[in-house]
Amino acid sequence: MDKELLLQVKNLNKFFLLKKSLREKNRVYVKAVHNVSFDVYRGETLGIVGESGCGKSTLGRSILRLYEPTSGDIIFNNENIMAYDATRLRALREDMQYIFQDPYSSMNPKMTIRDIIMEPLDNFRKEMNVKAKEDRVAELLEIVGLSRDVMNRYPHEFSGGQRQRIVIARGIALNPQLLICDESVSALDVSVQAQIINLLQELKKRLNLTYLFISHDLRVVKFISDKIMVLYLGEIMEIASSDDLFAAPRHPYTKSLIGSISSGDPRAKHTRVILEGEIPNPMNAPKGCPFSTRCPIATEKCRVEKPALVELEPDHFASCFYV
Amino acid sequence: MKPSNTTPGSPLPSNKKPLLQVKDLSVKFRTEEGMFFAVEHISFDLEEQKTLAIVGESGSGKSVTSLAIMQLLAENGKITSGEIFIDDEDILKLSQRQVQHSILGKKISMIFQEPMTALNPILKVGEQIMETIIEHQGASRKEAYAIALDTLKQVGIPSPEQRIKQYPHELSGGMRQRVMIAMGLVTKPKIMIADEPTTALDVTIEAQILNLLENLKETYKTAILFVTHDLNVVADIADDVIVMYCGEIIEKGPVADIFETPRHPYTIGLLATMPSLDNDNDILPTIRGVVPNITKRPTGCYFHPRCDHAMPQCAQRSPAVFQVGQQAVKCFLYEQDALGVQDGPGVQDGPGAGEVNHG
Amino acid sequence: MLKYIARRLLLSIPVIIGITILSFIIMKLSPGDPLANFINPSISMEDLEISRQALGLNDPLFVQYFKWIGQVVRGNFGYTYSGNHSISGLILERLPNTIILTLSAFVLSFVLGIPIGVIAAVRKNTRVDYGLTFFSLVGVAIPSFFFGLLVIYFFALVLGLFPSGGMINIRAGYTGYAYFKDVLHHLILPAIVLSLGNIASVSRFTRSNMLDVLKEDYIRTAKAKGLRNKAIVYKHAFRNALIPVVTIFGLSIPFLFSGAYITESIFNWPGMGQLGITAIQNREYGIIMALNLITATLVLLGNLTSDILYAIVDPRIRH
Amino acid sequence: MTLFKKNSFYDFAYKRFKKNKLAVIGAAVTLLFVVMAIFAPLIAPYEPSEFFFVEGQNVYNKYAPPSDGHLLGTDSLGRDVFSRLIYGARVTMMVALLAVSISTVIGTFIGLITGYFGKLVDAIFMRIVDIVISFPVLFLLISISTIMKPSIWIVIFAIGFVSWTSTARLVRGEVLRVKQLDYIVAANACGSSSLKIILKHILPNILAPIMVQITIGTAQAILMEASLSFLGVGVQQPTPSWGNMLMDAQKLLVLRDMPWIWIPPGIVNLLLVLAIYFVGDGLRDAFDPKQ
Repeated sequence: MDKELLLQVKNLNKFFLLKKSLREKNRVYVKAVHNVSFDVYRGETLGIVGESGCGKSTLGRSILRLYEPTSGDIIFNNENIMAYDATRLRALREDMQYIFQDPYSSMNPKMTIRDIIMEPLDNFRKEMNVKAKEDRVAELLEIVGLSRDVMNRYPHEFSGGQRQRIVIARGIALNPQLLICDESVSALDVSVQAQIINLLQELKKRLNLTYLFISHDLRVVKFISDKIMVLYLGEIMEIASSDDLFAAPRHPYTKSLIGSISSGDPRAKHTRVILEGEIPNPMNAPKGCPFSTRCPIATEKCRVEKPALVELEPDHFASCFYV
Repeated sequence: MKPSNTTPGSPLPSNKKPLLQVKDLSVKFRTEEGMFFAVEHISFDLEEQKTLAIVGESGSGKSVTSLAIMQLLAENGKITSGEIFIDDEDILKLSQRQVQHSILGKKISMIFQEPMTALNPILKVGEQIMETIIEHQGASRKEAYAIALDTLKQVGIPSPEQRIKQYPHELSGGMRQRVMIAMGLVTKPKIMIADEPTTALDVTIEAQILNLLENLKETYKTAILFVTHDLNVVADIADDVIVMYCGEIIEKGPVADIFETPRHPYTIGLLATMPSLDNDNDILPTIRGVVPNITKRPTGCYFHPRCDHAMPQCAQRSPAVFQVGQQAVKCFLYEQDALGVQDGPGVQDGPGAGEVNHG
Repeated sequence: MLKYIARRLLLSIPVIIGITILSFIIMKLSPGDPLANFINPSISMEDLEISRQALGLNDPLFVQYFKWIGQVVRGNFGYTYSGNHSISGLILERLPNTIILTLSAFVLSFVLGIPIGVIAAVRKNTRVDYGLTFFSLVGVAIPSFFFGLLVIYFFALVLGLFPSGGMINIRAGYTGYAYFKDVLHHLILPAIVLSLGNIASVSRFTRSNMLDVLKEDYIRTAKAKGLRNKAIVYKHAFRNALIPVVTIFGLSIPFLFSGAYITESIFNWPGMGQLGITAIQNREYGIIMALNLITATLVLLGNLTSDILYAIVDPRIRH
Repeated sequence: MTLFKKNSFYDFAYKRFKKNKLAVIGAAVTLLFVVMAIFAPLIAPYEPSEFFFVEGQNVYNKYAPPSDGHLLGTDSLGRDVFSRLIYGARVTMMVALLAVSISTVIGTFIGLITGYFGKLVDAIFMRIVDIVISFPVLFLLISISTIMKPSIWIVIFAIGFVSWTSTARLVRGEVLRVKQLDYIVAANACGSSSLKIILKHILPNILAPIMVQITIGTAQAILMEASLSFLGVGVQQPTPSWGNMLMDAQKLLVLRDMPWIWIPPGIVNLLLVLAIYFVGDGLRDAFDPKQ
């Protein structure tokens, strides 16, 4: 199978200025996304996993340029969208969509479901008349497993899972190529979470979608992704295919992360690996390897020097001196 | 064993006296559309040094149960029936002052999900720990300070001499939860309720806190009522499990039995929907439909509209509770074969985990 | 903390400048020529022009502004048209009286307003709450001049308990403690009238803050610890509810100065407000502008104090 | 019957409002005053500026106590107090409503712009707000009224231009709160323009607090107008206003012996403002079910 490159992120940086100062050296930045590069092929799901403050949501939003990246290149369909002006950027929204974590706050509570799903159509399908748009909304609702009767109702009349379906309907309204799902199932109950995961899987096949799936939940990411990227304090620790990553994690952080989740089996109690210490405040991120403060195998070198992301095996990258 | 209308006491025959006994507890909530049950006729026991997990999805009444025990229900919530025994004393019969004086913080303490909002932002953490000691043990400030410092050490807070003088916002999420735990343990209560204590935390921190709770349970000889939605956490920490759905206990039993042979179709479905690390299917098993809103619960068994094994009677009346082995199940499927018979929809030949309503 | 104060001070510099510019513009927009009042029919146009030059009235506006500001910084606000009194002298004479009145009202508003709000919140949805809430609403809704007149009518004219106006009994010529007692006797009614609206808003604000705080998670934690109600309400809830109340320390200062205009004129209290009213009647723009500038500055200082206090009581800002 | 689209936010708010007795009474009283203001010529027995004479003499019937002919007596110029009271409602409401319209439009506009675009625009406008609020409202009003010849229009504009700051601060705060919600980012992500986001997503979601602010602002404008008129720099004689009807009460004689001249306008003023506050509180509770 020929793999077609859809998205290429090169050395992406997003720094937030935290303390203003006239002198550059006095300014304090939070490096939310630091030198991140990766490729996504069409039809693939890339899982982005990490703990709070690892920059996974910032990364997702920066790719859409909802946040303006500090530097780097984002090449989408062979075009560098960093060079886009506001108009072209808006046009790009047709091809890239975003689905949020909280289905309760991602819909305008004063709008009906019809208007919510119709909004992208209003923006991009000016040639469609109201009737055609309404038909499209009904079609979308059916695709996500809701009936067209819900059109005139308001978001608060739905449960979390139903809302997430509506949000997904809005997300696929323009037939995007790339869907960025930012913790899209995290706020849902377990039984509903499974429904939505299945829906996403089904849509991916049906509409030939490519996903960036951002989550803190390793199980979910493992289930849904073809390839997984592990972030820590804004930097890539490891990228590998989903199977490789879980079968043979290379980076000590990935190892502890996988070890720290429960087996889900009461007979196998106390098998969790306890990673000591806490995630450093991103404001005072360590100089060398960001994981060096907690890493069981860290040496002096790790504390002063940043390891590069190296390809250990085909398509398996990690950034650690000791792998 | 004869079916009873309410959930029976401990499923485990035991000569230990339960520390906490909840009998036939019901809680109603007033909404704009009227009064509704948030918790209906639930009963359970918590024994010394055991961890009992209450697991359920949102709206299952698991948090309401724990708040009702602490008598911390919101203004629109009310206990409408039932008894709550702590040390053979029905605390619902005590005055508010008596509960404050001799129960809360002394015999039973509680830790919450969001350590950020659960700590008072303008009081130093030391003060917040000390006040409980001073209130319940009549200690002097100096004594209280020493105890607080010691407890902070116990919960693994580095350089407690400095932390004790800090405000909650100066601590990380994990440290704050440790402070909460220290606050709950400082008076050495026999019972601790932990309401989703790790839900707001990162995975690596969650592992630390769960580990800490297990260790402290040994040191302090505390029984824990652990409220959570996360079955993985339950598998790790619980001795016994209560599964709640729509304000009712639908299944109850030792953790190993529940995970190995779940009986209630809801429990079966719930366990099956968890994505597991070694399952590589394309599609997850699911439970169809959604949890009904508190104001729109169906008749009969609350689960029947979502249940693949629903029978006509399920829509008409609420099933009784049947004892199957160590487990108590509130489902008609076990009516005939109550008491230890294995041919219900168990994993072996019934609606096994893998078969639950794909897609 | 020091940095925070410094930042606040820095931010108030443009505001001070803005205040003086606005004051200056209003003064310049005032109708009529400041010299018009002195026009002696015998003075020739040439002489008038010379005095205009002398007074700098022909300079470009910004030059006039800087000259004026130069004077103002030295505390010189010029002279009145009629009688040629020094404006700063007039104001200085009145300023203490206004401060006595507003300060008493300020203290009253918080000493009464905060407890009323706390009691109403703790007794939420009881008769006590409804009564206090209704009282607060009436306090906010009643026109202060009408309330002042009612108070004079009942307490001074009908019951004869208090004097109907003025600050001292001039004829008695009291000194020392008797003087103090006499001022206090005159002060009670106007201070009540001036503070009523403020008591009402402070209590409403305190009540709603208290109610918000009582719903916070940490109150639930305090209850779970088995603390007494008193400790829950005062140690945990009240202290948190008080933090936003500090912000209205500053906001109530302009409110009280505004109110002083009316209260002073109804009660013949010899303060700046009364001076202002007379100035309006006599079109003494110099006085009006000086009053504006002084009060605006006082208000700014009040807001600044209030911000700093806020930072002191709230550890989240302090750090 | 519902006034609003079923299950919409306003439908729920309306239902909650209807349950609040005080708010409903407040709304009814306010409506009564509105009707009184609109139909003043039909209700008032006389013209507001009509002078009455002592029967058979060429002398004004000044300070006449209440009687059948003059329900609330006459004032210092022999005019019917009752009729002036009713026409006064007209003046009061017109001033208040127009002033509030001005302050709401300015305040909302500035609040939206500063809150949404932030940065320099925000910094500049917020300093301007700081400057304006540093002047006690009445001081500013008096200054404005002294510069320009007092008239109803000056009063309206003065109140409007002085009181926009609270609306602007409120709107700015609300915009900042709403702006960070996911549905705003979502609207941006599906290609909606800034104008559309402001008008379709932000404004409808901050309308509730603005409506509460309008109500409270109206009550405050009524009080400001009354104070100005009472001090003689607001609505001028012979136009009746509840504020200037009380001017006479500054005379000890009137205050002590002729309560009919000053108590009724004071009472109606209090009643109307109180009623509007009840409505405002009711709206706030109806819009915010958490309370």
